[in-house]
Amino acid sequence: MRYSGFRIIKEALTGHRGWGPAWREPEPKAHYDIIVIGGGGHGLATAHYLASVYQQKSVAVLEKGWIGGGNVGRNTTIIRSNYLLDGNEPFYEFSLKLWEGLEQDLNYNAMVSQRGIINLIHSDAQRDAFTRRGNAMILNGADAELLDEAAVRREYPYLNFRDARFPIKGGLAQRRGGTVRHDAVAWGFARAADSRGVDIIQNCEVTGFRIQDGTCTGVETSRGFIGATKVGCAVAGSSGRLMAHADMRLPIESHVLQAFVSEGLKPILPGVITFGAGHFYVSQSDKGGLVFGGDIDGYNSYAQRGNLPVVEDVCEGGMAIMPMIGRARLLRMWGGIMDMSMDGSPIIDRTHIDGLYFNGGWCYGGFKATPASGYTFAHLLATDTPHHVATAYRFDRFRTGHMIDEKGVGNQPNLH
Amino acid sequence: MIIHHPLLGPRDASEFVYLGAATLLDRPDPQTATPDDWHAYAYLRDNPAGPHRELWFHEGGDRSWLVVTRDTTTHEITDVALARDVALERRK
Amino acid sequence: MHDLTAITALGGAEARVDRHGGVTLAENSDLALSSVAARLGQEETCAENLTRLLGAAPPAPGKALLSDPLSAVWMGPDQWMIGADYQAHETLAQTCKDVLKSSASVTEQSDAWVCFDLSGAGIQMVMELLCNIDHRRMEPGDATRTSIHHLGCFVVCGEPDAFVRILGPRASAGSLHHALLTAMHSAL
Amino acid sequence: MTQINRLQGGQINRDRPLKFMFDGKFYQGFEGDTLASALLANNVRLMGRSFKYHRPRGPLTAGSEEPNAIVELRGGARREPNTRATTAELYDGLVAHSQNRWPSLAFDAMAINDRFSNFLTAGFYYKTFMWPKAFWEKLYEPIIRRAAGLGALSGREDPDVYDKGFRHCDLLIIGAGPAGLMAALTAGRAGADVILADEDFRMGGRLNAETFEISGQSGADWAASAVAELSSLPNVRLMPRTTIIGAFDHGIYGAVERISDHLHMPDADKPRQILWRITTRQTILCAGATERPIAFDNNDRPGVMLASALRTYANRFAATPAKRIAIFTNNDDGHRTARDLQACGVQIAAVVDTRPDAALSTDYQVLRGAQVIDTKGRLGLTFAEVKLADGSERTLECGALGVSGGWNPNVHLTCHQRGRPAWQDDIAAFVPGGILPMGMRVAGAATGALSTHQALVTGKEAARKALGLKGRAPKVADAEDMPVNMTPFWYVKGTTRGWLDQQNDVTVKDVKLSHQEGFRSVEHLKRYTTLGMATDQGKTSNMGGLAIMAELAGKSIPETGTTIFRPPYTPVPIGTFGGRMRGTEFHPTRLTPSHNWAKEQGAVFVEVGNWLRAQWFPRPGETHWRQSVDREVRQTRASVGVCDCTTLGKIDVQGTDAARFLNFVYANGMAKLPVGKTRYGLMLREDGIVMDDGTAARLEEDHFVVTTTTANAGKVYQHMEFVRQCLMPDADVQLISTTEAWAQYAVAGPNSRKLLEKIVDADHDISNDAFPFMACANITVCGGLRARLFRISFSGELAFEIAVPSRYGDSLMRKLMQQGEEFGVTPYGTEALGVMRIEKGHAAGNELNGTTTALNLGLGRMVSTAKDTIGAALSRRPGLNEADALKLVGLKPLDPETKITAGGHLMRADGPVDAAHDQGYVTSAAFSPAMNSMIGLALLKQGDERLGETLRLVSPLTDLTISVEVVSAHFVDPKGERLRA
Repeated sequence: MRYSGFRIIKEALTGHRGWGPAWREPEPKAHYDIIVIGGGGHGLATAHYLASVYQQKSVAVLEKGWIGGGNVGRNTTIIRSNYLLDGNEPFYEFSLKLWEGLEQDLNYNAMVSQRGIINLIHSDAQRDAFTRRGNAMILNGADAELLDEAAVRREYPYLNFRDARFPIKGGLAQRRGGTVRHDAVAWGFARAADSRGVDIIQNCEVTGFRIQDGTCTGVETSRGFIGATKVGCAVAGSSGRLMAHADMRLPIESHVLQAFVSEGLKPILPGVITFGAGHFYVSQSDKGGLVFGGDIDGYNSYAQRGNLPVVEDVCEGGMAIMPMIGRARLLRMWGGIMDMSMDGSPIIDRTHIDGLYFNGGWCYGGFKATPASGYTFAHLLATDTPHHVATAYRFDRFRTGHMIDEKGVGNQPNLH
Repeated sequence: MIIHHPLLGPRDASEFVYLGAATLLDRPDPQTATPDDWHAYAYLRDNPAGPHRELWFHEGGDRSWLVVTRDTTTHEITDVALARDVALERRK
Repeated sequence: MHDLTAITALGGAEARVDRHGGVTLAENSDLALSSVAARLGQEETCAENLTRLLGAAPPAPGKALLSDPLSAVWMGPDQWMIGADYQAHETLAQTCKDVLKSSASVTEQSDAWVCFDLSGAGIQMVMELLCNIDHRRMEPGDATRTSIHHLGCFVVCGEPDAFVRILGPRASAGSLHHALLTAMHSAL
Repeated sequence: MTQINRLQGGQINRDRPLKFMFDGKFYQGFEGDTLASALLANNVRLMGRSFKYHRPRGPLTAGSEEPNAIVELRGGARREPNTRATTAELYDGLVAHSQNRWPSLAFDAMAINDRFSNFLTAGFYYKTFMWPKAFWEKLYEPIIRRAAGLGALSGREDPDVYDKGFRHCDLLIIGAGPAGLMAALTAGRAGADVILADEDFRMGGRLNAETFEISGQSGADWAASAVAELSSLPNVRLMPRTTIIGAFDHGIYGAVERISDHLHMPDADKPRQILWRITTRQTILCAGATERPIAFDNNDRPGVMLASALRTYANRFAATPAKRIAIFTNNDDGHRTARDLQACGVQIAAVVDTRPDAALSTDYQVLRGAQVIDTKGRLGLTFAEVKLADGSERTLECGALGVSGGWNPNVHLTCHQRGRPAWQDDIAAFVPGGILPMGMRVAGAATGALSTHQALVTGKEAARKALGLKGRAPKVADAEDMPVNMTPFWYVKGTTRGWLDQQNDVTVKDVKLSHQEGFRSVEHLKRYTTLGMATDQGKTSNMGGLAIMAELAGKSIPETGTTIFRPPYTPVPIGTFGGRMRGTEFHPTRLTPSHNWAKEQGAVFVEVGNWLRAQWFPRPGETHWRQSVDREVRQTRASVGVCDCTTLGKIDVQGTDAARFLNFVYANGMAKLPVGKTRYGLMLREDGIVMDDGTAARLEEDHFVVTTTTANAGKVYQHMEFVRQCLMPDADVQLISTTEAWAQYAVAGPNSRKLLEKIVDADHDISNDAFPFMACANITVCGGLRARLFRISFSGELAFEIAVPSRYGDSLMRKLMQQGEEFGVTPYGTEALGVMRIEKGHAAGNELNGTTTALNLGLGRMVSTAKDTIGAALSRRPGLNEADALKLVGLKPLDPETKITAGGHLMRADGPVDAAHDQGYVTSAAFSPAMNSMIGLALLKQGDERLGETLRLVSPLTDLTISVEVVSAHFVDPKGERLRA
């Protein structure tokens, strides 16, 4: 069923009886050409592009709980492509372009809102680094703009220009960056994939892989064995747990990232602001809540909850850079499990087991990558060759020394 | 969180800095190590959902490195030892 | 005698004193400090030598030895901070070396720290706004290193709710002083 | 206006009348009132508008679970949006405004949404606003955003301050109702170290709101005497106005104490609120229970309230929303409200009881087996439509309707560590279950035991268990022990616009649609309909939605599940979490020993990490920073300059294995460094990337002093401790930082030796022969002061670094300036320092960016292959040693006037300009007085083989394209003759 304004009016006048389920609740079949494990943003996007772009007819998504219940439903909704390194920037710019056409592609309003993002600059060295990055963005076909202090002040007069410990000296802006209604991304991809025949199977937990002489032939699940020609894993924070079933150790640690939302407020923040001398970034949702976050707690965790020191650290950053939010109340805090990789960049690659493919290591940058991650993973699953914007995301880059380390902090995941 | 320091008793975790898995104590022997050994040491992790032996540095305290055994699903801490003692133990 | 003049950690010629609500915050610029770390395998000799130097056994973990002329605070495993009156012991480190010889590594620390003495009833209410230690349970001679407004400090209890000594990083003396004074005005 | 709805009695202080203003109108209340109770007493029921449909709303509750009566409190920079009128303590001069309405609360133009509610169902916005594409940002979204949101921020800096604090106790008791008070008395009398916290400004919980007695005393009086006894115990700390917001790991609780919210403004130097981090061994949760409403058409009109709230307003605040009130209940508790109100002189229109077998009353009419099916009244309730057991309908005239759907235990904190609550059938509610947070017990109504007697008993028992008290327990005072007689009743069949989440306007119809469209898990329901996402966090709405979803799915409520409870229990100002760490106090400031002196010179300072360093020293007549910096560079290279480099990290390394240790930590050899010599040291991370560089000076056989860059001091010290304790546990090495112990100054320039000879005591020969390049020594200066001297050079000139105890640093700087006058000595700041190191081709922060290898920096040969060092093995990976690896080079613009931009990218002179053809990037750039031209350092593919090549430097970001020549990075004195002079 197509969604549209006219449809809403029609339904409104007929008691909304016509709305059907956004997706079916099918029973798992005995065998699929491709099984995607993980009903989060990346898994559902992968299924959508497998069905729509790569014409795959036999695809299933297996989700241990409810779709969209993982990080796609617990993030700070920011999209951007302001990356520095060759291995990353083309991929994220591809993703941003997919965002720009996503709603029409999905016939689902995910509220993609290009309200702009500004990374604040507080030192000359930071300006040099952001200049290099901004140039890399432009040279890769993205947009970037260097702002001086006055320009930042014009757009955000209530930032702390008065007595900041680390004065604002400018910012690197990406106008095409912005925010998206995160839950709607999962639902939109799910509905679109389902409409093309993808089986989305919820409450179906993968408990093992069936591997016969080096080839993966299917998965054991809480709902029985399901055969597959190819199996793609896109389970973010659960990557370590899942791949252990295939006796794989990954260059990944799972960490908790907390995020926060304030009570609903009348519009005051037009875009996304990132503090350059502390852990704080913030935007305002269409409902009016200030959505903000900072840094991971810093220790391995699967608990989906964090602790006070980081809450305080993030709010200290907020008060330091934007002291007008002091009387806004923090309404909810939650934690997501981040698959922090060893160089801060993701992996989209085949494994050493035939028929088994992996997508993970998104750290806390996974949401903005959702469409491109799905698209390129679908490409890999369908063609067995890496998509040209994702060629660097190999497993063996740590062995060969081709790390993609945006932050330059080395093989310590909690620093990325 | 609260970490029970072997010498100082219960201390708030915010006094500590986290490094990672305690396997970082097992640096390969440069005489015999293969590139695979170095790759595994520096880059591969068990990342278990459950008990995890990990390194914490008491930066805001006595500057001891500790090996903490903590459940990554409940955050419950079941054992804490001075990393130096653990490292010496392994040499035996 | 050299012709350079010293300034205090807060940058004054004289140590600063502030009073509020019955509590006194005094910068103590007359403290000589020296760290002593036992050499590997020399732990016992070092402890013996320190006992001679201090006139008592060196303090256990989490403890301080409040004695004259030399005092001591436990810093880490087999490591202590020795303190004394600066005027009388400007070369405290040398004194320690002479006694400890090859049994320990000695490092002058006098000017690595700023020292603040908080005294008067009510300091517990001040301290609970500053750091995460249970001041109500601190006894004379309890010493712990903790963080005050992101600054790693030693907190030594002289007398419960009457006297506490705080050692903080010298370069941040101003920030630490501001934090202590603000807490005094807030709590009292 | 007079308080026409003010009743007799109550716990308000009639001797303290308070004047306040709501929406520009003055009213009077009393000390002990909340804003809501005072407004009700003044016959004001309309206090707000709902989020989506802008429906008129009055208070539903009398507590922190309030969804409707939220206002903008105070004004100016202190404006507090979304403040619950039901918990806002009244103070003299209080000013509040209604919010989310235009032009006025009584007439809100946006109420038009209500007319179109049929189109604005759950999730409608996901289905439209997609065409044309560009219209979303330009048209639809701005309209939606303007309509959304509730209150408005002032947009001005919060003028109040906030504190953070830390408390410790044996037993934390959360909630000071009958259970909490009993637990506190039991533990307090036993001498335990107890903290009793309650969110209310008056301890006692429901005891203040009920009329029943405890051993002959009124509940309120019993509570007051209990509080009196507790405050007399030195081992008990009472924390009223304190909300426990979250249960965190290992017995740590977040608590927010409202110090000044009940005052016109905070007293001088006093905080508005304090965030306490309470660490406790044991906890007893006595959070009580929250009554839940029943959904029926138009159950959201001002005047429709929870029955228990009506009781609270009447008994505690002596206020009532109306003089004639009806009750709608599915349990006996509803009748208690009727009795209490009647006793206060309020007329009871009728008690509508859904239970056919409900007990009748002689005092008021009971309509058994009946249901309220609709209400009337534009801005406030006037009539309730009742469907009687026989199917006939009847209209009740009433100004308020008390609704009682049963009680939900407040299990929130038991679930903050993701424990799941358990279902209890007899009260049809979730009770604490699963694994509770470490050391937590639950007592009172929070357990599902809803009588006062049970509260006292469980409170006492929980305390005894927590403290392991033995022996016979004292008997608790006698109190009511009424059983809970309730028959679950969630919503009136056939209702569509029966509200569940009143603030977010989620109705029964929305839950049905959610189910119809396949959003059936609790998480989907919540996210699709926004049920429970409002500022009240669904305290009164989640259960209803859950029950309806369960019914639709044909499952039981526990099967359907429960949403996860997350902190904070009630919303917390962001400023409270920020505490004092804002403005200039956000991070501590580190000052160098010469700071005061530099300030006197009018130096311009710059943040370097937490340090403040002199950036340059303007002289009279200099109008541009470049003039100052160029002068400082020229003067230093021509004669002598002094720079405070105390900020460089200094680590004292001692022990018989110190040399072996450093030989392992540094990539280059340190073992054979002779005593009295200094050596440049390159430190790698284990992954083979450069971590830091610095110098190591060997003062004695077993004593080194190493320096680190300013930025990496902490990181390197930590890394060295890791190596010492974890990788070399059997080595005899001791480490300690001496960064701040020594004031260290670089004295650079051809006349630096001459200047120092006037400072260094005569018995120390610092001639070139006696004290050559890279020498170091312990010396004395100025007549006997212990000092350290290093002959090292960052500037490329003949240079020394001299260190004295920090307290003498200020004095030494003044001395150097005074003694240097004859040479025209100049102080120089970080800019000149940077210029000279770029002229010299020294890598610094911009080059050591965490991705560069020794090879990249032209230091490949320093990585010893003869020994095992940190990072050596992994630095040999092919990816880090490719033929076209980046190499550090110098750049000169063909036209010396043009500017070089750090961060610019390098392209072939003739090739295309895009990422695919990127040749490298400019790391640092400066104007070089020595070259009289802009110069730069760059990392360039195969750079070492491309000297003399002309490249294009492009910086589209700053709109710059110039031609540059690749040159050696050593612009000045490439042979290094000066520094050896």
